[in-house]
Amino acid sequence: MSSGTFAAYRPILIAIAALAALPLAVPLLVGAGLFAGPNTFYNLMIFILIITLAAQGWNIAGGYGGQFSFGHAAFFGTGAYAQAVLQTRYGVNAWVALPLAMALGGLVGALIGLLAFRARLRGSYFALVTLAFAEVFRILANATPITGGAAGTLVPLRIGFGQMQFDAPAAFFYLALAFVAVVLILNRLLERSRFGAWLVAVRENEDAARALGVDTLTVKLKAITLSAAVTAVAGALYTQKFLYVDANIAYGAWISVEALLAPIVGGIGTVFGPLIGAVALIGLGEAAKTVIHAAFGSAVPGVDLVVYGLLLVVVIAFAPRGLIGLLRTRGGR
Amino acid sequence: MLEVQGLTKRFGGLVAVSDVSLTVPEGSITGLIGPNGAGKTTLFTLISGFQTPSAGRVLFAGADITGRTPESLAVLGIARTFQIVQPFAGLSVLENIAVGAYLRCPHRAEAMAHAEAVADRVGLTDLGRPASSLTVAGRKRLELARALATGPRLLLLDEVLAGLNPSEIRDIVPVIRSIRESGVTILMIEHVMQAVMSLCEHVHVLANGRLIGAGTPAEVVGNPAVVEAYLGHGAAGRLQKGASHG
Amino acid sequence: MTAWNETTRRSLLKSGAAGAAILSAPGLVRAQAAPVKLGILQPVTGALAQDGEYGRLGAQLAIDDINKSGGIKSLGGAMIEMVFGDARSSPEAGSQEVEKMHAEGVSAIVGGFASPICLAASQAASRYDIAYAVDVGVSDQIVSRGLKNTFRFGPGFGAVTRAAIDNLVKLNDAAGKPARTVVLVHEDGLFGSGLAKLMNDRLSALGFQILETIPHPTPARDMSNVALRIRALNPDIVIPSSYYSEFVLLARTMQQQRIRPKGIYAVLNGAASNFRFVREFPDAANNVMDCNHWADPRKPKTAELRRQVEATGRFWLYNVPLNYSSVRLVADAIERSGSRDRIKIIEAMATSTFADHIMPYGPTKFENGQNTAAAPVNTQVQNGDIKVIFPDTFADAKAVFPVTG
Amino acid sequence: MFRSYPPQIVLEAVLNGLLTGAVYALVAFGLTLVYGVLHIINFAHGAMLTLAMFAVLVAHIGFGIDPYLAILPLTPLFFAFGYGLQRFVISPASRNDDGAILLVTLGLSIVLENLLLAIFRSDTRTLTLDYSFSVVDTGFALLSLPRVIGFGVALIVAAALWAILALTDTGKAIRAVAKEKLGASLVGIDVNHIYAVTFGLGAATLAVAACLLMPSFYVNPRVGNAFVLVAFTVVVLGGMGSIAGALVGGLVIGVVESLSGLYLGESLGQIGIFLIFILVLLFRPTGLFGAKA
Repeated sequence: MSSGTFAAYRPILIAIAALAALPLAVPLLVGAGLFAGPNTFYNLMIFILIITLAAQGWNIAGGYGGQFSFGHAAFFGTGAYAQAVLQTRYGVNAWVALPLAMALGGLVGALIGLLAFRARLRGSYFALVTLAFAEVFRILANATPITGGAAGTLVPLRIGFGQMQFDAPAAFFYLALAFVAVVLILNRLLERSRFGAWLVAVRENEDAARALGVDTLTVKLKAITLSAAVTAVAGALYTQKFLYVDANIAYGAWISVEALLAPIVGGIGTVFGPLIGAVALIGLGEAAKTVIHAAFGSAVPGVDLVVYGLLLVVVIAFAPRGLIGLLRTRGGR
Repeated sequence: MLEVQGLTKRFGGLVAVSDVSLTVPEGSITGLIGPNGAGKTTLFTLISGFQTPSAGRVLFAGADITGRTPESLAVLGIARTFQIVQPFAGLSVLENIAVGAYLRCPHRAEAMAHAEAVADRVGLTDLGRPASSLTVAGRKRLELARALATGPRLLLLDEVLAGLNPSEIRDIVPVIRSIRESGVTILMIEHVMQAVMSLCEHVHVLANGRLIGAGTPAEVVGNPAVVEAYLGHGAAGRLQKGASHG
Repeated sequence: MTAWNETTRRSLLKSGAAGAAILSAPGLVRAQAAPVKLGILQPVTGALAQDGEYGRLGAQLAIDDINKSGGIKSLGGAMIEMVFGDARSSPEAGSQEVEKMHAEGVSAIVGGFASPICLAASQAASRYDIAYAVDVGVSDQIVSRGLKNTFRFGPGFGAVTRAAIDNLVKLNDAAGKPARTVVLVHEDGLFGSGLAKLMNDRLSALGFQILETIPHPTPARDMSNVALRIRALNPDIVIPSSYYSEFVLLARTMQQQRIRPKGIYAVLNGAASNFRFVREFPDAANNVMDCNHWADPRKPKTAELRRQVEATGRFWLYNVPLNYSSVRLVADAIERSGSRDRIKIIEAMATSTFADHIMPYGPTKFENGQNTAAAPVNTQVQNGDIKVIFPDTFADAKAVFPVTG
Repeated sequence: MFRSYPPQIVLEAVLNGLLTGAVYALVAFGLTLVYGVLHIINFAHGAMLTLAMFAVLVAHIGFGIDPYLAILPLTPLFFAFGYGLQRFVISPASRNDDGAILLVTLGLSIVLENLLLAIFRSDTRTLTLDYSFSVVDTGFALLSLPRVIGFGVALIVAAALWAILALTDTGKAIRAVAKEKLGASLVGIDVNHIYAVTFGLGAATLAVAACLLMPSFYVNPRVGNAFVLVAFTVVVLGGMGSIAGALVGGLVIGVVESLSGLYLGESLGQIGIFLIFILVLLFRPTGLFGAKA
């Protein structure tokens, strides 16, 4: 049994090790012309990892639990604003602010979950109510003084480990990777736990789950809380990376879309789905931009995004169970 | 074990279950039969907590459980199967059963071991395949296995034999009997009379939401009111005539 | 990290053998000088695509002009090569483009347009000591962070608001104080809200009565109710600060509802300084005033540039002269530093007294990255043209105020 | 905080709300129809509206066709476009799987928006027509003529959609598929065809909406986004799948937005819409006109 346990985590450990070793390959990647320079690589990877984390959060409630949210911006934004406001207004250290941001995000998740799940909202109805909450947050954040209103909140640039601001981009890469790695392992733990089994049962069939003794309300609430907390960490990391948030960044629809897009493209309800999806989507967007730019110049705007959109449709058409499904099918042959 | 007292359920003006009282003795296999639309499944949903009755009470092991949620009833030891099987289609057979097993075994290793044991008991093999790939008979067994994995004291079976061919029925009847022998009380809705005759000690007959007869299977089959409920007014008389001629 | 930087630098040098030769031996013949790479960052897709497009146009025109007149002479006539980056209307895409520009070896970066993009991009550029010239980005946070590499050529909204208020008072005094009551209409984002707050504080102190402050979202689907409230309040002056589309809706509705205040005095408004608006809504646009970025009408280059822009079927927007001038400012710094070295360019920027731009500022003077010489002007739509009415030094027309009839 | 307004202002605000609400309803018809039948949220709805508005622009500038006359060619054109899109792109690419449809429509919206950006560039354009500034003088209020026409046509479109659904064989098939896809396919209805027809109807209503909007609104490659969220609200309020619900929902939302804008300010007033949205979802998720789930 214990060898079985290790086997379950082996791919994750390998993936984490591979990601951690990626910087070693940077000269090759740059040499091959895939990246203009090492920091281009790091900057892109950091953004991919932040989106991965937001998507991993979404995947807990949406992928494993089947509770499709269109409003994970509500959690991302709470994390991002908490990280910024706690530092600038209350003088909290960045490392202390991060767990607080996570907790606040989780709290918001629990509250929205409580309202939505008690009202027995499912499917599109749940999706739309989360979307509406995110919009309300966006409008409020744009108008309230504590968030800096429309001017947003700027975190002062003070490079130093104590401020969670690093001179070397690789440091932030490893910080973001550490969070992604923890959630990868957490997801596998979840898959192999009672809570995880019940969560999936809720996704598959709520009535059948209830008949088997699953307290579906509690399970869903726990899931959305955990989901929100993870996505809030992504928001907090965004703040630390860009040192500025405003209402459209924090609570904008863009992040809700990214958070759900990555797992669906990668493989919904799987450990690696969000990571694979985020790498593919953002990588694809960057690649389209670079290739189109190199081939046709940048005189006509939007062509790269047209290509990106078409590729997205093609990926869906040929990878019904997400890219991870595609990998598995190919591997099986 | 289970006692239903004056249970009534109205949907708007329609009375689906009307003043039904019955008892299921501990350790028995009790049958619930009746024509389609008689309210059998509604009665099950009331007992298992999926709907709250308009009137009446449900007692389990002497305690009033009326209006309690299905999940809390499962914890108390009441498990049910669904007439229309509801497998977790995205999961493997073993994972399906494990969901039930987790109720009493919080840890994965125990739950998996328990699930495998239950699968073995109901005769399910090849546990790694997706539940969606099972045949009808396989799905019925899975439904049964999942419920059984929750470690129930009372099992509510809603037409587990429907849709099976005679040889499949022959295979599954001993399984149900062995479940009872392990100490689980069973209340089953069933249309396959041959199985009811061989399994049940006691049978209740429901028609138009009302209890119209009860007794041993043999007594019930001989009850003209029951025959009429199934075959229409006057059928009992015609049948008897036919019997005397034949 | 240093190892990687070293590698990049080396591979960059290798990538152009001619470039390497020039670097090691400056002063070779002009034709062989390697180009100076200049990063142009604009959001040409997404919500801000319109502004980004015009910003890029201005930068392109400046680069063409510089190259036509012999490039950077102190670098052996090196041409300027545009390294364009689409900021996709988001800060993270903006900073990613800065990383790419760094890897491509740009000497400086111009642009950003929106404040959030400018904030993120200039910060990313600061890691590599790349001079970053903000083209528009009016948030005063941009120049309050102590970043040595960040310069803003145009005025921030603090300066714009001050000028707008001063000029309004002058305008009103000159006309015999016909106006006393004001309604503020503003978009609820960074610039509109910031302006409204400052306006509210100062205008009251100057004896104006603010009847109401009406924020609206962008995009707004309907401005009828705003018009309705203006009609009910019947102010002497309406001060709108909105993006293009919303002001078009408002102006159109006001015309329909026959709301004619003594003046529409826009501040940093997207439409009142846009010839598309003037052409498509000549009646609604007529006599609308705007306190905004605007090119100096008396410089011959302004008219020439405007003709060039209009010849391509585009309209004359402030993004064009601002970017044109910002690029020329950076080119001047490179010229004076005589170097591609980023630090030297930053130093040259900081001490810049550049006057050969087409904005109505006079020579630049940077304090903490802000060009203290920068100021907005007041324009007014007069009979199908946009004229400068304030300050007098740059004016090419007299103000029509109060508007009658 | 609350300011009191003379009754006339309030009345005018209500009228404005009704006129705007009619446009919301027009945009929401397609969304609610597609939701009701395919049970999916069409993310490309906003981009399709933008496309239709550019089509009106091209018809006017390129061919001199008045926006109102453009209804005649554009409605069938967009029906065909919507039909083809669903039949030959969305359905095959998504295999009618919910999650996949979401992504495919999202992908299409990115393609459409940026295609329009590449072709027409980012400028905001408006049409100036003889009647753009015409008003209907009701005696107590001046109402914009194009908006009044929009209101009337919205009612006609609602009636036409209702008639199509209630009276024609195709309409009956659509309703059958909406209720029970499997059952409908068993009785010989070509479900894929019905899906495509529904999508086509949705696109056709967008074409009408675009023709009515252009005389009083503007167009740029992102303009459709302004209407999508509010159209969702209308659909939820009216009950997903209900045409009458979308009409009433649109008008209600229009009036609520108008009044909350009047009293809370246009910015914060937007919260009014979303709060209603949330409250409806929490307490009556089937909407005003939705059948009980």
